[in-house]
Amino acid sequence: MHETSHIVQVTSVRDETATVHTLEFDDSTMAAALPGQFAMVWVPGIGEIPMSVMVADGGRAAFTVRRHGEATTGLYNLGPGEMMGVRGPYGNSFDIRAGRLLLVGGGTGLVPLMRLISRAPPDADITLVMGARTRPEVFFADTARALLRPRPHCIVVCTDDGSYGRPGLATDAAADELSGGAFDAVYACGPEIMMYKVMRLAQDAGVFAQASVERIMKCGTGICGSCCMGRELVCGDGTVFEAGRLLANPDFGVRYRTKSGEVAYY
Amino acid sequence: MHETSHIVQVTSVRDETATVHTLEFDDSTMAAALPGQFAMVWVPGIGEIPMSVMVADGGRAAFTVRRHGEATTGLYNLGPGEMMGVRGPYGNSFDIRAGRLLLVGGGTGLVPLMRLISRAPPDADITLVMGARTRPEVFFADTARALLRPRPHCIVVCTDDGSYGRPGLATDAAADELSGGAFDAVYACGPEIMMYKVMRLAQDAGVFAQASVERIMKCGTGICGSCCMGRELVCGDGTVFEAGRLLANPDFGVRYRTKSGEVAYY
Amino acid sequence: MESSLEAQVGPLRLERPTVLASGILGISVEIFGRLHGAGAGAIVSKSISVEPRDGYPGPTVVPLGGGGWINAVGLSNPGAAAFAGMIRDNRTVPIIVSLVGSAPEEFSSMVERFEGCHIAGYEINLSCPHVDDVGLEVGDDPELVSRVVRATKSAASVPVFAKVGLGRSDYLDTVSAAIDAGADGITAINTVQALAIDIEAQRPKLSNGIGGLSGIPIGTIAQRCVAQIHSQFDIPIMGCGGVSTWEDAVALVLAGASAVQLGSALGYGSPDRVFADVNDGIARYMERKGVRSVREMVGRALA
Amino acid sequence: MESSLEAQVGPLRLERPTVLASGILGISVEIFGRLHGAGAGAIVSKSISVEPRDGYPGPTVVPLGGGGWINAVGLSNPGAAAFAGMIRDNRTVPIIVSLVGSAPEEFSSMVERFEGCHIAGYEINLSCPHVDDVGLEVGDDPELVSRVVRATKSAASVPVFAKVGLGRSDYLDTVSAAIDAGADGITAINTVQALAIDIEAQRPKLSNGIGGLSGIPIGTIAQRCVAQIHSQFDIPIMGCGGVSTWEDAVALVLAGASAVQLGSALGYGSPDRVFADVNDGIARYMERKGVRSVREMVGRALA
Ligand SMILES: Cc1cc2nc3c(=O)[nH]c(=O)nc-3n(C[C@H](O)[C@H](O)[C@H](O)COP(=O)(O)OP(=O)(O)OC[C@H]3O[C@@H](n4cnc5c(N)ncnc54)[C@H](O)[C@@H]3O)c2cc1C
Ligand SMILES: Cc1cc2nc3c(=O)[nH]c(=O)nc-3n(C[C@H](O)[C@H](O)[C@H](O)COP(=O)(O)OP(=O)(O)OC[C@H]3O[C@@H](n4cnc5c(N)ncnc54)[C@H](O)[C@@H]3O)c2cc1C
Ligand SMILES: Cc1cc2nc3c(=O)[nH]c(=O)nc-3n(C[C@H](O)[C@H](O)[C@H](O)COP(=O)(O)O)c2cc1C
Ligand SMILES: Cc1cc2nc3c(=O)[nH]c(=O)nc-3n(C[C@H](O)[C@H](O)[C@H](O)COP(=O)(O)O)c2cc1C
Ligand code: FES
Ligand code: FES
Repeated sequence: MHETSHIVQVTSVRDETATVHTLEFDDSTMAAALPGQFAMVWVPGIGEIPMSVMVADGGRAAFTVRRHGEATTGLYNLGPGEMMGVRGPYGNSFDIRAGRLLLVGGGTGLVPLMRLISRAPPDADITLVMGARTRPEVFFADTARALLRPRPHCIVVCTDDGSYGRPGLATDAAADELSGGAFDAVYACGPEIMMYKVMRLAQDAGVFAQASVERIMKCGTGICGSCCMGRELVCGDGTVFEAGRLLANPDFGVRYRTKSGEVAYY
Repeated sequence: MHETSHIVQVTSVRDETATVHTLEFDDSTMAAALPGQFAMVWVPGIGEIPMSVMVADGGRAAFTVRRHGEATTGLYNLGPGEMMGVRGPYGNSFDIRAGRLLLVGGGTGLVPLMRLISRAPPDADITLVMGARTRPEVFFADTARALLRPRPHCIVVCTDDGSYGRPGLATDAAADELSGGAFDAVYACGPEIMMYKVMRLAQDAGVFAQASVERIMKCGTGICGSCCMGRELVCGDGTVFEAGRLLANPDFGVRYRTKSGEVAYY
Repeated sequence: MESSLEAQVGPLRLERPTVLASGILGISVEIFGRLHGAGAGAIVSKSISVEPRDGYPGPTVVPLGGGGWINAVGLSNPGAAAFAGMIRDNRTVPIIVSLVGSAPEEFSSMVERFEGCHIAGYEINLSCPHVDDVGLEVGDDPELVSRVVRATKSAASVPVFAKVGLGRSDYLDTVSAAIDAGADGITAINTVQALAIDIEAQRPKLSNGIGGLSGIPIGTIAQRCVAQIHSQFDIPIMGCGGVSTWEDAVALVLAGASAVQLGSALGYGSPDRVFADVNDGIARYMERKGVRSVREMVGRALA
Repeated sequence: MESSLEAQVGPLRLERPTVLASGILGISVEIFGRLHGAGAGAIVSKSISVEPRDGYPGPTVVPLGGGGWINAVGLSNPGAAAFAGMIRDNRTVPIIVSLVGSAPEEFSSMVERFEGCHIAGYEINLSCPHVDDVGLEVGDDPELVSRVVRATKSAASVPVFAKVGLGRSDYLDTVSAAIDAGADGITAINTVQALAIDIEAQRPKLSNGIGGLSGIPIGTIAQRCVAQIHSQFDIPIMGCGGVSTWEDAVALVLAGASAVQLGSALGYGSPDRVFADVNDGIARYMERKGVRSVREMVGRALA
C-alpha cells in the first residue's frame, strides 16, 4: 500500500549546466532510494513528473533536473526554502555486480548511474562513459570523479561535436570499451536509442546488461497504465530491465505512448 | 484503531446451570484477553452484546452466558460448530496485586474473576466469595476449585435462601472476611448494588479494591456513549475502576442509562 | 506573533475550533463537561427526537479497520423532555443540541422544550442515512428542509445549523434550501451510506443492514463537500468527517470549514487527549505558517 | 464437489469472476493479454472518447495511504480510431470497451469504429466524477442516459453495461433509465467525488482539484450500492469499488454482484498475482462453504 506524497524543502541548488540544476533536500525516504528508483515529484501549482533520485551527501537526497517543458522548468526554478512534494521511491533497481562494470549514460540519464556508483562494491572496477552533445552540456564530471576516486576506474567523456573529451557518440565509446576488455556488467541510462544500441552491444559481447527506461508516468504505482511498454509496466516491472528482456520487447527503442496513450515512434 | 469483528466457531458447550452455558472456541485474540476485558459478541441474526472473556484450557477462549433476553438466549442456544462474531477484547483490566486477595462475585460476574484467578501470581492467597440465589444457580464451584487448587485459598459459596453453603448475601460473607483478616486487595464483579457494598466495605477497611462495572454497551470502543456512568466511559475508562473513583461517581450503585439513554434507578 | 485558536462560525464564537460531532458520546452532560475540559470548543449532542427512541438492536456500531466505522444506531436518544432535564443545570459547556424529526412542528416543539437551557445553538440533522422517515428522507426534500429550518429558526433564540450529507438528491440543493430558510451555518457531512457484509455469516454486520460510514475513509469526501459548499455559498461551515489528526482538521479548514467536528476520532484515542492533540497541532501549524487566526485559513486551499 | 469460477453477467459469460476495472492499466492490448493470462476474466478498457485526450497535467493519480487513491486523469485516452486499431488483432482476450462522451451520436459512432474488433461488450461510463460535460454530467440526466444507452445498444452487437456512480442526482434513477433503455447490465460503482488537500502546499493534491476516490475506503459504499441495485432491479451487476482481497470480492458478490471488477487493487500487489489471488480465495471459500457456482452466492447476504 503506497503512502501519499509528503512535502520537502529544497535546501540548496547547484548549477550543473546552464539548463541543469541539482536540488538537494533532507528526506530519509528518498535518501534510502536504490539506484534506478525514481520519485514522483510535485511542483505545487505546476505539475508532477518522475525524477530519478540523485546521490547527495550525508543522508540527504537530491534531484538533478534539466529545464525543458513546464514541469521541469518549474522544478528547475525552485530555490532554497521552496517546497516540492515527493512520493515513492518507486520501481526496481539495478542489480549491481562485482568485477568490471561499464556504465554508459547521457544527460540526466547519468543520475541513476551516479547513485549506482555510490552503492557499488568497493573493489568494483568502473568505467563510466558520459555522453553530451557539446562541452557546455557536460555535467557530473566532477561528481563522478569524486565518487570514483577511491576505486579503480576510468572516465570517458564524449561530446557529439567533439568540443570536449572523446569526439563522437557515447555508444561508439561503449563499443570500443566492450571490444577492448572483458566486462562483468553493463548499465545504461539515457536516450532510448542510445540504450538500445548499448544493450545490443552488450548482448553481442555476451555481457550481462541492464538499462533504465523512461516513459510517461502518471501514477508511478502500477495503476494508470501510462508507462506501458509492450507487456511491461515500466514503473513497476522496471524501470530497470535486463538486455534480453528489453531487446525482445517490441516497443523498446522503437515506440512509446504519448500522454493520451497514442503510439508514437522514436 | 480498532479492527472489525471476526467470526469464530463454538467448539464445545458446557452446562453450568439450567440457564447458564459456557461456550468454548478457538481464538488467539480472545485467549489473550486480560481479566476484566470484554468482547462484543454477535449472534448473527439476533443481536450483539458485551460478554466478559472466560478462562478456557490450552489457548482457547470461552464465554459464559446466562440465558435472559433475546441476545443472551441466542448465544446460549448456540451449539458446537455454530458461528458467532467477536470483536475486542475491549476495556482495561484488574490490577492484580500480590498477597491476600478477596474476590467477590455473583452470577456471571464470576467470569472475569475466574480469569483473574488464572492470572494471579502463584503465591497469592485467594479467598473467593461466590454468591447465588439458590443452590441450583450456583456454578463455577468446580472450575474455581480446579483453578485455586495449586495455591493457598478459601472458597465461600453463599446462597440467599440458604439452600447451599453459607446462608445469606455475598456481601455479608465479604464483610466477615474483611473484618476477619488483613487483605491486600479486593475485587468484585456482579450486581451493581453488591459491588457498591463491597467497595464501601473495602474502603472502610482501607483495602485497595476494584470492581468491574456493566452498562449498555453498543460500540465497546468509546464512541457511542451508551455506557456512560457520570464522567466515566465504562467501556474505555473501565470496565474496572478503583473503589475511590467508583464511590465518588454519582451514578455508581444508584442509576444507569437505558437503551435510549434515559436515566433509570436501581 | 500570537496566534489564537478562537473560531467564529457565523454568529457562534468558539474558544477552540474543534467540536464534538453529534451522536458521539452525546447524551451525558458529565461527559460533555469532561470533553470540553479536555479541549472541545463545543459539544453537539446526540440527535434528539420528540419521543425517546431505543434504537436498533445490536450490532449498531462496528469498527471496520483502517479507521473506518459503520453505524446504524437507530437514533437512540432519551427524547427532548428528558434531555432538556439533563442539561438544564449546565452553565459552562457550549452545547449545540442536535434535533431530528420529520415534521416542522416537531422541531419547534423541541426548541420550546430547551427554552431556559443554556445552549449555544441547534444543529438540524437532515442527513441520517439509515433511519426511515427522519434524517435523509427530510434532507432529500428541499421544500421540507426549508419548512423545518424555518420552524426551528423562528422558535430558537440561538444560532441554527443545518447538517447535510450525501443523500439521494443533490446535497447542494439541501444546503441552498437551508440557507434560504435562514440557517446560520451548515455542518457537512454526516456519515455516508454504506453496507458491510460479513462473508462468513453471509449477512450484513449491522442489524439494520445499511448504515453510515464514518472515520478516516470519508475524510476526502468531507473535504470535497466542504469545498463545494464554501465555493458556491456564502455561509459558515462546520466541517465534519474523517478527522483523526490535526492535519485532517487543518485540511478541512483550508477547504472552507470555520470549525471542525470530530466523531469517530474519539474511538482512536483517549477522550482526554483527542481534542487537545488536534488543537495543539493546529496551533503549532499556525505558528509555523505565520497564521494568526483560524479564520485566515478558511478556504485558503481553494484560492 | 467441484465448484466452478465461471460467472454469468446477463449475456456475458466469464471464465473467472474478476474483471479489470476501466482506466486501470487500460490502454495496451499487450497488458490486457498479460492480465488475462494472470487470471482476469475480462478486461475493461480505459474510457474511450471520439477524439484522443491528453488528460490533465500532473498530479493526476495520487495514493492517499490506507489503500485509498484519488485521481483526476481527465479521461486521457487515444481516441476511438486509434484504440480500435490497437485492439483489432486481439482474438483471445475478452475486452469490454468503455465508452465516454456527451451525446448519443458519439456513442453510436464509436461503436461503429469497433465494428470488426473482437470484443466482449461495452461499458458506458456515465459516472466519471471529475471531467466537465462527460461522465457524471451525463449520468445526472436520466433522459440523456436513456438516449445514450439506446444509441449504444442499437449500434452494438455485444452486451452493453452502464456504469454508474454517486453523482448529484439519485444514481438509482440512472440505473432505472439505463435498464429501461435496454442496458444488459450495470457496473457499480465508479470513484466517489473527493478532494485531498495538501496542508503544507495549501492546495489540492490533484491538479484538477476535485477527483475520484477509489480503493479500500469506498468498499462499503460499493457494497451498499450493489445491494440497493440488486434489491430494487432485476439486472445483473458487475460490482466495483474497494476490492483488494478475495474477501472483498466475495462480499460484493454476496451483496448482489455477478462479477467483480478490480481497480486500485492493481496498485497494491503484482499485476501477475492480484487476479489469481482473488480467484483462488473465492474458489477456496466456495469449496469451504459448499457452493458450486458463483451464481449461487449472488445477493445471498440480503436474503
Ligand atoms: C523514471 C524517470 C526518471 C526520470 N528522471 C529524470 C531526471 O532525473 N532528471 C530529469 O531532468 N528528467 C528526468 N526524467 C524525465 C522527466 O520526467 C521529463 O523530462 C519530464 O516529465 C518532462 O516534463 P516537462 O513538463 O518538463 O516537459 P513536457 O514534455 O513539456 O511535458 C509537459 C507535461 O506533460 C507531462 N509529462 C511529460 N513527460 C512526462 C513523463 N515522463 N511522465 C509523466 N508526465 C509527463 C507532465 O504533466 C508535463 O508537465 C525522468 C523520467 C522518468 C520516466
Ligand atoms: C462488560 C460486560 C460484560 C458482561 N459479561 C457477561 C457475561 O460474561 N455473561 C453474561 O451472561 N452476561 C454478561 N453481561 C451482561 C449481558 O451483556 C446482558 O445480560 C445482555 O446484554 C442482555 O441482553 P439480552 O438480550 O439477553 O437481554 P435484554 O435485557 O432483553 O436486552 C434486549 C436487547 O437490549 C440490548 N442490550 C441489553 N443489555 C445490553 C448491554 N449491556 N449492552 C448492549 N446492549 C444491551 C441488546 O440489543 C439486547 O438484545 C455483560 C455485560 C457487560 C456490560
Ligand atoms: C455511532 C455514531 C452515531 C452517530 N449519531 C449521529 C446523530 O445522532 N446525529 C447526527 O447528526 N450524526 C450522527 N453521527 C454522524 C457524526 O456526527 C458525523 O457526522 C460522522 O460520524 C462523520 O464524522 P467522523 O468521520 O468524524 O466520525 C453519528 C456517527 C456515529 C459514528
Ligand atoms: C487512475 C484511475 C483511472 C480511472 N479511469 C476510469 C475510466 O476511464 N473510466 C471509468 O469508467 N472508470 C475509471 N476509473 C474508476 C475505476 O474503474 C473504478 O470504478 C474505481 O476505481 C473503483 O474501483 P477500485 O476501488 O477497485 O479502484 C478510474 C480509476 C482510477 C483509479
Ligand atoms: S506510471 Fe501508472 S502504471 Fe506505471
Ligand atoms: S460502549 Fe460505546 S462508548 Fe462505551
